[in-house]
This record gives sequence, C-alpha cells and structure tokens, in this order.
Amino acid sequence: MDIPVLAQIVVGAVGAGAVLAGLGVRVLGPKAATAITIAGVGLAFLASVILAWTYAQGSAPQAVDLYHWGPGGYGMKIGFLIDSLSVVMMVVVTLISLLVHVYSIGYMRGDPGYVRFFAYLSLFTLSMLLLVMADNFLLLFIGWEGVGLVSYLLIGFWYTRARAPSAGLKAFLVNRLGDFGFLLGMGALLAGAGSLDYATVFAQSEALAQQLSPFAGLSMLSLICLFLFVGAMGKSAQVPLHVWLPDSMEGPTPISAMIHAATMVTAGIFMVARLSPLFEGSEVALNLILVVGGVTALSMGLIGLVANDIKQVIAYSTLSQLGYMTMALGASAYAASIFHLFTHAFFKALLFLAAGSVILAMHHGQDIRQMGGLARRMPVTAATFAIGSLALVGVPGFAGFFSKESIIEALAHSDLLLAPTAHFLALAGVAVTALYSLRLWCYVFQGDPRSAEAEQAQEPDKTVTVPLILLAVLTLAAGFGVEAFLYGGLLGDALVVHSAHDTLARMAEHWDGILGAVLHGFAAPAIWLLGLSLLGGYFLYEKGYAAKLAPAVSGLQSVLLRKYGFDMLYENWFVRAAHAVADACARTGDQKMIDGLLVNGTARLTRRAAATLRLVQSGLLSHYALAMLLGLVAALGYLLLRG
Amino acid sequence: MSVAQEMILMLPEIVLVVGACFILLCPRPLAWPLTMLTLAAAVGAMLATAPDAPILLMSGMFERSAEVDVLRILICVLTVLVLRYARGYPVSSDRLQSNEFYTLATFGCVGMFLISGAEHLVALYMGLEILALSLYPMIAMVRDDGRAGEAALKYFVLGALASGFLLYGMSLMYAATGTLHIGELAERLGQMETNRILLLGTVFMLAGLAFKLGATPFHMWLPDVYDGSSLPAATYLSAAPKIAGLLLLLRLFGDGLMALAADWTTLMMALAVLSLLLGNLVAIAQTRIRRMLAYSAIAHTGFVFLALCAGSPKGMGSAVFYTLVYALMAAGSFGMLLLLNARTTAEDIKDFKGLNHSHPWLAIMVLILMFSMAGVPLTAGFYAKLYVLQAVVEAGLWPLAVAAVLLTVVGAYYYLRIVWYMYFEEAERPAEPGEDLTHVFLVSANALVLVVIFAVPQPWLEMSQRAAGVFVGGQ
Amino acid sequence: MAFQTLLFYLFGAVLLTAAVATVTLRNMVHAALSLILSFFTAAMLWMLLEAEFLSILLVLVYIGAVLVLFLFVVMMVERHTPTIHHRRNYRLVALAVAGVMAAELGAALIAPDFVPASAPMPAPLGHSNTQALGSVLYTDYALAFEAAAVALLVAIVGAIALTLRARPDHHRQNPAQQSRVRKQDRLRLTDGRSEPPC
Amino acid sequence: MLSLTHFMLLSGALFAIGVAGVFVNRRHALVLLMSLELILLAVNTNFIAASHYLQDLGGQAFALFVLTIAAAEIAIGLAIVVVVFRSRETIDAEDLSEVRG
Amino acid sequence: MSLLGLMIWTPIAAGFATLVLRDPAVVRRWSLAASLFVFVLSLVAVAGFDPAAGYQWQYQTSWIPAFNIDYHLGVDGLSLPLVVLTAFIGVLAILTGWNTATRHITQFFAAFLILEGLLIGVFCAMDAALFYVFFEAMLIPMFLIIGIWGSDNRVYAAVKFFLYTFLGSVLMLVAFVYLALQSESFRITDWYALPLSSLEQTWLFLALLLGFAVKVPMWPVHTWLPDAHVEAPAAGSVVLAAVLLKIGGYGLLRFCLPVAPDASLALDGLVIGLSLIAVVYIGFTALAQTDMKKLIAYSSIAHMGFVTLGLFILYRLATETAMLSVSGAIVQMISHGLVSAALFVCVGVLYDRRHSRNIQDYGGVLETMPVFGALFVFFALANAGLPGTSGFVGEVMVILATFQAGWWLAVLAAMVVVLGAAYSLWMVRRVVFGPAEHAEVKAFQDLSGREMLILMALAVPVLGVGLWPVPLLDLIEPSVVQLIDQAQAFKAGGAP
Repeated sequence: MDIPVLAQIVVGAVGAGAVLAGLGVRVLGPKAATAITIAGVGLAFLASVILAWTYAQGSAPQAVDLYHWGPGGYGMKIGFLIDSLSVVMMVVVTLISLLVHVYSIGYMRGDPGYVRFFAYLSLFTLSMLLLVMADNFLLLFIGWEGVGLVSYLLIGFWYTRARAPSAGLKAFLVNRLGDFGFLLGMGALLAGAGSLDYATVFAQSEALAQQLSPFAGLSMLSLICLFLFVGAMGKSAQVPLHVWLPDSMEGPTPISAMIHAATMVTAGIFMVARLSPLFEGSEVALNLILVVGGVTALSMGLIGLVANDIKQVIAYSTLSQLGYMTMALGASAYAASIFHLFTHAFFKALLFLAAGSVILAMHHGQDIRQMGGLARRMPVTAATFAIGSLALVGVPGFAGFFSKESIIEALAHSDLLLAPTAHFLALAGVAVTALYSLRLWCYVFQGDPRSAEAEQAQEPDKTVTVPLILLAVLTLAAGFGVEAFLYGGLLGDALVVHSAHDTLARMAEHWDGILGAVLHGFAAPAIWLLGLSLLGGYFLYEKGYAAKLAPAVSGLQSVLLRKYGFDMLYENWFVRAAHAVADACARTGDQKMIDGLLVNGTARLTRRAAATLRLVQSGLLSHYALAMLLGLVAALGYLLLRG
Repeated sequence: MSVAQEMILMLPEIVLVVGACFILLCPRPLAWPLTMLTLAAAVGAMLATAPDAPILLMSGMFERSAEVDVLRILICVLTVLVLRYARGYPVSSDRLQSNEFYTLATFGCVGMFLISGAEHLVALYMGLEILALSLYPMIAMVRDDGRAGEAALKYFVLGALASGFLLYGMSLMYAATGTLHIGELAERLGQMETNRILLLGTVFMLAGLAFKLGATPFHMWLPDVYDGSSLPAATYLSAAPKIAGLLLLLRLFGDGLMALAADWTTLMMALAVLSLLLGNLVAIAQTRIRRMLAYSAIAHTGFVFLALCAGSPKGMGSAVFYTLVYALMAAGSFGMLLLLNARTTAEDIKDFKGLNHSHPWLAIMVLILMFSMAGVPLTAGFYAKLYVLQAVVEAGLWPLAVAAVLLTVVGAYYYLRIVWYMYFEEAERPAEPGEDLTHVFLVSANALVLVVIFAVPQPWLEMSQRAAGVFVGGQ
Repeated sequence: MAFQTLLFYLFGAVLLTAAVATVTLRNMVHAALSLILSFFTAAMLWMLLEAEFLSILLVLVYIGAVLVLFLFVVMMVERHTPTIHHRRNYRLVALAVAGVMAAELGAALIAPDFVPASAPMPAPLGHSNTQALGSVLYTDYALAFEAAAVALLVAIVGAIALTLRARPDHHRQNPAQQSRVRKQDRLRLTDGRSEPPC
Repeated sequence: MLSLTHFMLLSGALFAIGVAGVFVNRRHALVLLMSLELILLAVNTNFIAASHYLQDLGGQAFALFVLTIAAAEIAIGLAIVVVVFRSRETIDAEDLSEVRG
Repeated sequence: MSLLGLMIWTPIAAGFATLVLRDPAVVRRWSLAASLFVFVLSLVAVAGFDPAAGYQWQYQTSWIPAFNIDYHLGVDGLSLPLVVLTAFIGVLAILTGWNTATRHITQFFAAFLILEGLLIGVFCAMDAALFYVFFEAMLIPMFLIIGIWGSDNRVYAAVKFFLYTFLGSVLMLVAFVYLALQSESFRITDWYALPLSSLEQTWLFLALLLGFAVKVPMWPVHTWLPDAHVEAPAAGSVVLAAVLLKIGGYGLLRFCLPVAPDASLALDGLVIGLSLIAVVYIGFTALAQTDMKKLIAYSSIAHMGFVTLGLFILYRLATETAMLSVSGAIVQMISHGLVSAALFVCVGVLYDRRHSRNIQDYGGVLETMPVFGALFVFFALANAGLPGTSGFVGEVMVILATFQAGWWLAVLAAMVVVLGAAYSLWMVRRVVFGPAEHAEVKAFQDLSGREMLILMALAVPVLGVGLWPVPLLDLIEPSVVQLIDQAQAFKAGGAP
C-alpha cells in the first residue's frame, strides 16, 4: 500500500473510533465501545508499523495533503508530512495508545464513564497523531490544542470530585500560556516567512536568521524559536510552566501513563525536533533550551525525593526526564532527544501502569507510606516496575541507559555557552533519579505492609498485567534501538543539524556498538554517580537512615515539599493578581467609571438639569414676561454689538 | 379682477365666517353637525375655487394658491379631528360642547386661513388676532376651574405682550421701509442697506412669532396653557395653530425679511438650540402627560426653527413637512389622551401603565405616536427629522445638526418612558378609555397615517416643498 | 415750528409721566385715571402728526368706551386689593433688564445709519384726514376691515361666553315648557291623609 | 425741528414703560392690562408718526385696526380677569401660580 | 417582490399576523413556519449566489425621489453570510422562546418575527437611508423584548439599550446626511467613489464609528450590553448576541473603511487600541463576573474586539495578510454569532430550571444533565477558541495577521488565548463540573427535545466552520478583496 493511503488509514481509523464512541456515548455499551476504539487504534497501529517498516527501508518523505483549511497561500491546510520522524512518533503513539486501551479495559471496569473514557482516549490519539503527522504549523497547532483539550477532559474525568476539574482547568490554562507563545511564534512566522507550511518555512530559515526582529539584537528566527519554545515549555511542562503536570495526576492512571508520560508531554520535544531546521539557526534559543531543560531535570527530580503520592513521584520523574530530552534538544542532539522520548515512553508508561496496578490493588490508595511489601503480593507488577525503574535510572543495558547516556555525552560535546552548566545539571540529575527511584521502590515493594490494603493487595487481572509485561519487554528492547536512532539514520533527513553544533556526529566518531556502549557506560562518570547514589539510597531508604537524616536537611525538605513555591507564587501572586485586575476592571472600571460616572452620571446630570430648569417655570406671570424680555434684550444686544 | 371673482376666491373664508355665525345661533344639538358641515364646505369651496397659479386678491392683501390650500385643507382636517376627539370629553362638558366653543373653533380657522394667505402685514396681524381672540376664551372656558382661568390669563397677557412686540417690530419696519405689503417689503429690503431700525424691527417681530410657536425663551406660556386649560382646548391649540404659526413665520421671514436672513438666522439658531435644550430636558422631569407634551412641543418647535435657520427653500420645505407631521402627532397624542380621559381622569404619565395589557391596540397606537415623536424610523417623525437635518447640513450648519440630534436622544427618553409604562409596567389602576369606536378609529387612523407617510413620503414631501415654494417664490 | 416742538415736549413729558404713574400707582383707580391721561396726551400728539381722525377716535371711542370699562372692572374688584410682597432681588433684576432694553432701544433708534424721511409739508387746507382714511379703508383695506369685524364678533362671543353664566339661583322662564305643561304635572290628587315627611 | 426720530424715541420710551409694567410690578392683573394698553399706544404712535413722515396712509390704517383689536382684546382680557376673579377670589398675579413646573 | 424583499417582509408580515391569530399554540407554529420559510429562502439565496459576481439578488426601485432615496436591496459576500446567520438564528430564537413568555405570548413572537425581518433588512440594504431605517427600527422590537419579557431590572436595561444605540445612530445619521448631500445619492456604492477631504473624512469617520462602535460594542461604549443581555429573555439574548452585534461590525466594513479610507488609515490606531482594550480589559472584566449571562456578554465584547481589530489592522499589513485578517474578522462575526447564541441558549436552559443566572447557584450540573453538560462544555470551548470549532478560525487568522503589524499588538491580542479559556472554562468548571451540592440542581431534568434540537443545530455549524472553513472563506473572498481595495483607495492623497 502506498504511503498516503496508510497515513489516511492511521488517522481515519482512530478518528472513526473516536467519533463513533463519542457520538454513541449514550447508546453504546462498554463492550461495543471498547471494540470500536481498540479496533480503530489497532488498525492505526498496524498501518503505522507498515509505514515504519517502509521508512526503515528508506522511503522519501512524503506530503499528504487532504484539504485546504484556511485561505490559500499560507499553508493553512489539513495535510500530513510522512517521514521517518513522524513515523516513529506514530508508532510510539499508536502502540502506547493501544496498550493503554487494553489496560483500561480492566482499570476502568465498572466506571460509569467507561465509554466516555474510551472515546476520550481515541480522541486523544487522533489529536496526537495529527500533531505528529502535520506538515504545517496550523495542523500542528490544531493537534497541539486537541491533546490539551483531551488532557483537560481526562484530568477532570471524575468531574464530581472536588479537585479533578480544578486540576484540569489548571492544566489547560497553563498549557494555554504556552499556546500563547506558540501562537505568537506562528504569527512571527507568518510575518517573517509568509507561510505556515513546514517546507516553505524551513527553506527560508536562512533568510529568517538574517532578518531582524523588533527586539534589538535578536534575529527574527530567534524570536520565532523563542516564542515556539514557550509553547513547548507549556506542553512539555518545563520550569516554570511545569506546575500543571503533578496536579494532572488527578486523572485516571492510564491517562497519566499515556498522556502525561508517554505522549502529550513529549509533544513539545517532538515539536522542537520537528522544527530543528529553525532551531538550529538560533543559538540563543538553543542556550535557553539547554538551561531550561537542565533546571527542570534537576529541580523536579529533587521534588520526587519528597513526594509521597506514588503517581506524583512518577510525575516528577517524568518532569525530570522531560528536562533531559529538552537538554538534548538544546545540544542539537535531536535524535538523542527523540530516542529518549522513545524509550521514556515505554518505561514511563510501564511505571505508570504498574503504579496503576498498585493503586488498583490498594483500592485507589496512592500514598506510598501506606504501602510496603507489595513485591511479594504482586510479583508481576513488582517485576515490571523494577524493570521500568532500572530503565529510568539508566542502569547500563537498560533502555534509559542508552538514551540518557547519549544525552549526557551530547551535552559534554556541545560547544554552546551554557552546555557545561547543562552537563553538570544532567549529571546531578542522574544521582537524584537514582535516589527517588530507589526510595519509591523501597516504600512500595520492600519492607512490611503499612496498611490493611497493602496486606490484602492482589495482583489485578490479565488486561492489566499483559500490557505491563508487554511494556516491560518493550522497555528492555527499546534501548537497543540506539544505534538506529542516533547513528543509523533512522530519523533520516527529518532532523537538520547545523554542522557547527552537530554533537551526535562527534559522538559517532567514537561509537563502537551497543556492547561497547554498555561497557563504556561503566566507565562514564554518570554511572559512577549512579552507583554511588544507589548505594546511598540503599542505606537511606532500605536501612532507614532517611528518617534520622531528615531533621538535618529539614530546610531543604521544606523547600522541596513546597515545590520551590511555584504553586504558591502562581496562586498567591499571579492568580490573585489576575483576580484583582479583573475586579478592578469590572467594579472600578466598568461599574464605577464607565457606567457609574459616564453613563449613569450623564443620566443623573440630565435629570438634575431637568429638575433645576423646571423651577424656571415658576408659574409666575412676571417671571414669564421677564424671560421673554431677557430673550429680547439678548437678541438686541447681540445684533447691536455685532454692529 | 372683479369683486365677484375676488369673492369667489375668498369663498372658503366667507363660508367659514357665515358658518360660524350659524353655529352660534343654531339649536345646541345642531352645533356639532353644523361645524362639521361648515368645515367640509370650506374644504369643498377651496377645492372648487382653487386657482391654477398663486393669485393676489383684495388689493394685494391676500394670496390664494393651490399649494397653500393643501395646508389649509389640512388645517380643516385637523380641526375636524380634534373637535371629534374633544366630543368624548365629559368634564364640564356642557360648555365645551356648546355652540360658543364650536363657533370659536371655526373662527380660529378663519384666523388661520387669513394667516395662510396674508400678503400684507395688516392682514397678517388681523388673522393672528382672530386666532388669538378665539383661543383665549376657549382656554378659559371651563370657568369654574381656577387653573383654566389662570392659564388663560397668562396666555392672554403674554400673548398680548408678544403681539405688542410683533406690532412694534412691524411699525419699525414700516418706518424704515415705508410699506406694509410683504412683497414690497422684501423688494425694498433687497435694495436697502441694513440699518439698526431694521434689525430692531426684525428682533421684535421674531420675538412675537417665537412666542406664537413657543420657542424658548418665549415659550413660558405653553406648558401652563397646555396643562391648565381644558383638554379639548389644549388639543385644539396643539395641532392646527402650529401650522398657522409656521406659515406666519414663513410669510414674514421666508418672504418679507428674506433679505435680512443673515441676521435672523443667527437668532433662530439660538432659539432652536435653546428650545431643543429646554424642551427636551424639562420634559424629562414631568409627571403629567400634558405638560410633557407641552415641553415636547417646545422641543419640536426648536426643530422647526432649526430648519428655518438653514435659510434656504429646502429649509422652508423641511419646516413645513416637520410641522405637518408634528401637528398630526400632536393631534394623535391629544386624541389618545382624550380617549383615556373619556370616563375617568387619566392625566398622569403613570396612567399609561399597563395599557398594553388591557388595551394592546391602543398601546400600539401610542407606541407609534411616541416613536414618531422621537423620530425613530417606520414613522413619519423620522423623515421630518431627516429632512430638517438635510437642510441644516446643506447650509453648512452641521454643528447645529449634531447638537440637535444629541438633544433628540435626550428627548427620546421621555417618549420611551411612556412606552415602557405601557408595556413594561403593571397598571396601578385599570385604564378606562372611552368606548367610542369612531374615536378609536380616528385616533388609530391618525397614528397609522404616520406610518403611511413613512412608507410613501414622496407626495407629502413634494407638497411641503411646493407650499414652501409659494412663500419663497420671490427669490 | 418751534411751537410744535414745544408742544411735543410738553405732551411727551406728560405722556411719559402719566404712563409711569399708570404702572406704579398702587391705587387702581388712580392708575386707571393716569392711563386715561396718557391716552389723552397721546391723542394730542397724534393731532400734531395730522392724524386727526384717529386722534378723535382715540378720545371718543377708546377713552369713552374701553377705558371706562376698565374703570368699571377696577371698581368691581377694587375691594380685593392684593397685598404687595415684592422680592427685592427680583425687582432689581427686572428693573435692570428693563433699563437695558430701554438703552438698547434708544441706541438703536438714534441709529446713525437710519435716515428718516424729512418732515413733510403740512397738509393743505381742506384736506380731510377722515376722508382719506375712509377711502383706503373701504378699498385697499377692505379685507382687514372685514377681518376687524370678525375679530370684534369673536371678542363679543368670547367675552359673553366667559362672563355670562346661568346661575342655578337665577330663575328664567321657558315659554315652550310652560305651554307644554299638562294637568297631571301640576295636579296631584291625594287621599287627604297627611303624608309622612320624606 | 421735529423729526421722525423724536416720535420714535418717545414711543420707544412709552413702549419700554409699558413692557416694564408687565413684569417689574407683579401686582394686579389689571395693571398688566393697562401696561398692554400702553404698549399698543406706543405702537400706534409709531405707526402714525411713520405714516405722517412717509406721507402714506397705510400706517394710520394699521393704527386704526390696532385700536380695534386692542378694544377687542381688552374685552376678552377683562372677561378673563372676571372669570379668574370669580373662581379664585383674587387677581393677584403672584397668587396665580398654581399651574407651573 | 424580490427574494431579499420576501425575506425581509415575510417575517414582518407574519409578525403582524400573529397579533391577529391570538391562540398561542397556533402562533408558535405559525412563527416557526414563517422563520423556517425565511431560512429556506436564505439558503436559496446562497445556492444562487456567485461569489465572484459582486452584489446579487438586487432589487431597486425609487422610493423617495425628493431625497434620492431608493428601495435598493442586494447582497454580496460580506452580507450574505450574515443574512443566512440571521435567518438561522431567527428560527432558533423562535424555538428558544417557545415557552419563555407567560404573558403577551402573541406579541412575543410578533416582536421576534418583526425583529428578524428588520435585521435581514439591515444586511440587505444597499441604500444608506434604507439601512438606517432598518438599523434603527430594529431597536423598537428589541426594546420591547427586553422590557416586556426581561427579568427584574429590565426597564433600566431596555432604556439603556435604546438610548445608547440611539445616541450612536443619530450622529451616524448626520454623517449619512452629509454624505448624501455630497454625493446626491444615498446609494452606498456611490459613496465609495465620493471624493472627500481628510478633514471631512475624519469627522465622518468618527460619527460613523460612534454609531457602529456602540453596536459592536467597543470599549468604552459597551456597558449597555451586559445589562441588556442579563435582563433580556434567553431568546432575546440569542438574537442580540448573534445578530445585533454583527450589525456594528458590518457597518464598519460597509461604511467606515470604504467611505473614509484616509480617516480609517489615520485613525486606525484608535480602533485598534480600543479593540485591544476590549480583548484584554474586557477579558479581565469577564473573569470577575458572577452572573453567567454577564460573563458571556463580556466575552462577546472581547470577541467582537477581534472583529474590529481584524478589520482595522489591515492598513498595517501587506495586502496578502490583510486578506487574512479581514476574512478572519468576518469569520469571527459568524462564529461569534453561533457560539454566543449557543451559550445564551445554554444559560437559558439552566435558567428555566433554576431561575437563577448566578454561577454560585449551580455546580455539578453534569451529574443530572450529562447531555446538556457536554454541549455546554463544547460551546464554552468553542468560545475559548479551541481548534476544530468555529471560534478558533477567526481568532487565529486575526492574531496571526496582527503580528505583522506589530509584535506587541499580537501579544495583547493573543492574550485572548489565555483569558478566553480562563473565563469560559472557569465558568464551566463552577457550573458544570464538581459535585452537585444544590438540591435544585440534583433535581434537574436533562434537555428536552426542543432544547436539544436548538443546541445541536448550533453545534453542527460551529463544528463545520471549525473543521472546514474554506466554503465560507470562498464565499466571502471576492468581496473581501474588493473591500480591501476600497479601503485602500485613498481619496485625499494618502494620510492627512
């Protein structure tokens, strides 16, 4: 089958599933809905795999235009760009989606919103596919907003809970802040390049780099990239727009796995990678990306050390890992970033689903202090969780190792101004990752059960465990794609790297195969750090030194518990300020000034004038005559004086 | 021209005078039909004797023209209309439906007829005084009501004062130009340099006429007279005499004093703006319908003066059209008021409350009248304003136009108030309008004519332009 | 000529004095009499202007009829002389306005740009002002003349309508009713017993 | 030498007194009527003077009609005064301010 | 009678006929039939419309020769969509008000039908006097609708509505009169070619702007709108938001831009500034509202800000981009017509059940009214400009184009992305989501068939325009091109 047809099948199948399930929310039974959506996603997955296989053979990128969306001439169209990058993403998306669909059969069983949930899932998959397949910014933005929407709906899925809808709103609004930047970036693009079509825009990246932006010393290209990166920060939850992600854990766990770990949050990463021809032209943007990524990677990891909600811990870990991906982008190691995205998708989905399994077993309890000793009661979950964790911390041989190690190395090779800082942050992040992963493992699976639920925890049924196992296998396998991704040209021409900061090329010079990499890994400083941390973690958490140490670091702990005060800052300052401004506009501005003073004031004045003038009509004849005389005298005077 | 021919051309006036005498003497029940007959006969006489071209009669004192005849017919129609409305008025009714009342009303028409054709200052003055002399007793006629007497006294004293102004102005004009004939006056003024005597005369004449029309600051009598007099008298006063007053203005200023337009237009602007301002503002503060209508009349007068300030034939035409429409609106409004007062007293604006609920048809008619007064489209009032604005803007006086329309917005408020009382509020006490179907029909027709004029305004506009053309024909 | 000028100033002074007295005297009768005086002097002035007919008319008709009517009404309401309560401020303003108006009138009337017609030759002997006036009155001013008749008629009708009142205590005969009366209207047969008071 | 201006000034003064009489003294309704008479007298004087100097009878004719109308007006005016007096028992202009606003 | 004439006069005649029919049940069906008929006619008009051929369905006859006023109807690509919108909303308004009126039921439907006819007239008029007649006459039925069938403070709102609009329109009338005198014609197209000096244009522009700005409404002459919306019955709000406000935007593009291009160029900063104030200031104001209708009303003002922004930014853009912004403005008008109408219907649905517009009186509506809740969320999202809904199309086009005119303009305009989402979704969060705490809410019945029909009928075009706006864009494109040409056909030799 040819590529356009396959691409349309991918989108069409998922779309049909979403629409059918969505329209049939009231009609369809759970089984029918499940069947429809899974069939759709499954078909899409198959098509994606075929596409991937085709591209693995080295097909040329192909544009698939469906129809013009906006006025002609701006590249506002519904059209797909099928190349190796989008195909990789399609596979990841459809695969994770498929697994989450399956997993959700068990996880969501009996929920009154079951069908709705599946419709949302499919809709999300559709949006994500549009996002990754788009061949122009407009469609990218449509998908971008689409995933934001579904994320909003899914976070607030249990709408009768008090907090879920608020978390959804928060997620949406913070995302919108990012979109604000994205939209401006698109505006700048349109102003600078006159088109929103990738190909057209990319072709002009040189020209844009020469063009001056309204800001002194900044090229148009940099401005565009900065604006677009703000969008990416929102979606990929980079500091300081990360605050929505931990809250989003209010949603059902499969959602956390799929949206808030594997796919949606990586949209920002994907976007930057997709737009590499632009970002390559702006060192300013790259430096910013480096430092934002670095700060996110380390600081969010640290919070993971103190969080007590199992999903929160994983969420902070996700933030931290997103930071790594971002750093990789900054170092122009787009392939490494995508590769980390790829591996992370699997191991983080695995971790989340495993956590979901734990949560199910705990009857929707999520506090890790209530758990303990679950390894014995839930062996499959524990084993898969362990595999995920190992991948996460980057133990040589596991998926995370390959991807993260590549990133760290790329950072080391980068010549950018802030690369050394980022490198340091990345290394520190490794240690932190190890610590919180170990802490989580110890709290959940080691030791004695700390609650009745933990004592009676049971392994969930197969729809839950099978995806876990599958994901575990994939996690183990994913790492071995490193060669293809980074050096084998799997991503082909989709990524453009300026020769001046082609870190991956420099790394390729001393790449000696996977085995070599593993062996090398043991010599890498990161791994030493990792080992040390694991050891430290063992003593801290397994041996219980953490509790003794706590008073000593209480200051740090409280900072971490408060999440560096971001939430406080936003809620106390930004939100409150917005409300104050809103109140000022509404009460003072509109009610008092415009309505009170101008509008009703005029009315009042008129009425008063009327009441006053009315007194002139005194009823006295002499007054009346005087008035006539006054008029006469005035007229005479006017005419006489005028001459 | 032979005396017989002249008498034939004067037939409408003669018919009216003779009719009025018969009305005075006939048995009481015959007074009303005889009045109608007389007015109808006058109209018939007018139609039968209409000249092809404007023609001067009675040694050049009087002008007959088909164009102005149309207005005179309208005066008759309005008189018939208001007299018919007034028939339903019950309070002290014996006097108000007496022979004297109808006689005076008919004589009033004689006065208006004279005004409409007068080509000579004496004739003009006589017409004016016949009208005024008929109005004074009509207003005072509800003898036991102190308010009516008070109103009549005020009207009389101030009216006589205004007549004094007018006469004094005329005497100065006469002294300066040596003629009393309006056509000659225009001619001589055209050949003269302006001097102060002329200016003085102009001011005094303008003051006298401004009083008749009720322009600020010569308006003070108007609210009190509308308010204090009997409703039938106020109704009579509100409609046809406005047309006569305008004709007076046109004759004197549009024709006689046209050469001094540069001077009097400025004064008229002041009158116009002041009238608009005061009329519209003070109307807001009123609680009695009649007083409100009185101030509204002042505001409308302001618009008429605005039209005249343009000092152009178009301005004159627009003034005529405006006055026609206004007279119709005023007649309709008072007719409605009389209908509402047929059985109980309903003089407060509040008495309109809930009218839509009890009498939706009447409410719609009032709505049409009020929106027409406010100058909102789908009613003739809109064109009246549009026409005036056109004339004013054409004369380059657009700041004046802006001021006028802004004050119109203020004015819209009190017309709206009546509408909202009718439609939005609950009645405080049930309305008891008269059940006289003819009256209802006439009032409705009166209101609907405003809509008809809106839909087909061309004949009316042409008529107004032509009528105005007769006055400024010398130009 | 000088004599005429002298007369003008004399009559003028009297006229204005009488006029001021008319509007200022508190006694109504005195005021009315002052008015009569001012009319008399005005008639004299008119005589100076060779308007003999009007001058005589003013004295005979106007003073003889109209002003006497005035006096009549003054007498009728005199017993109700109203109390006077001036407001000082108002009076000042009013006087000021009147003063300004007078000044303006004066300023305008002695306008340098107005050249009045020069004094005409005195009318020849035997010229009848009355005849001359009569001849225009019935020709050129026929319409006005008729209108004046109408105006007077209107005034009569109006004045009577206002003042004539059918009082309830005023008994009048109605011959028609009288002649139509029937026996049973007037006569009632009773059975002789006393009726209860109603 | 008497000129038209003399007469006009005289009648102007008379006119001013008459007008002032209407509004300066807010007294008796009858005074108002008298003031009106003075105004008309002034007007007539004006007309007659102009007529004389212009040698045109029109002014005198006008004055004649003004006289007629003045008489008619006074008849009506006095009738109104009587009506007011009957219903209100006063003709004090100051008391006649029931209708106002 | 021409097709357009039929569309104008059918509802008006039908409206007066209702006054005779009297039986409410008959009147309802009759009104629905009449409005449906008009809607069908509007579709016929679209079917027979050739976008490239300028004004079509023209009908011209002399009306008042004395004033050079013609009865001249016609539609082009700019007015036709608005005509269809009006006819469409006309049907929905009848349906929305099906059971609203408890008294004067026949008058209720009469008012709506007459209003519909007048509104269509506004968009079809090619003669300025005719335009003005419809423009102002429409105040009467709307005034009555707010005043008779509104809620507690209805009189204040109705009078405010009337006087505000009247104030704007009378100055516009003066401008019209001036133009008519200069060109000796009231035909709008004649005015386009009329040479005018910069000074003349400036005054004319300001007068016209005031008239239309009140209608749009633009800050600071907007305060009538929240009051009018709050007090009007749901059906009234629907028409008000969906169609009446569009007249303002339509007037700007029909009169201000082509008639006074130099002044538009010189004063575009003013309009742009006011539009941005509308977006930002009003956006914040909306955030502070506790009354749902007020909130939507303020959101309307903010969204209409994009219309004015999109129109007047054109002088600062290359022609290509100007196309984008002007088309965006027009699409935004249509979209806002649909979305705000839907939101007001939604509030009406809630109001019918709880008799409160206060956000605090709700919460957890989704629990008892899932279908309604879903639709409400959908329309709120459309209001927030979510891609795939019509709300996105116009907004994104305008914002994108604006950047070319100045980055900070775009920054301010793009704030709608955050603010729009904030007030729309915050309302949704408080009304629809969360636990149902009020007993009344717990007893809610989900949508009736009629309500469902209305909302679905609105959802379809909202989605349709959002997913595939090209047909609409194609319809308006030639007219937009022409408009931009006219707006740049400077008469006084460039900027004064």
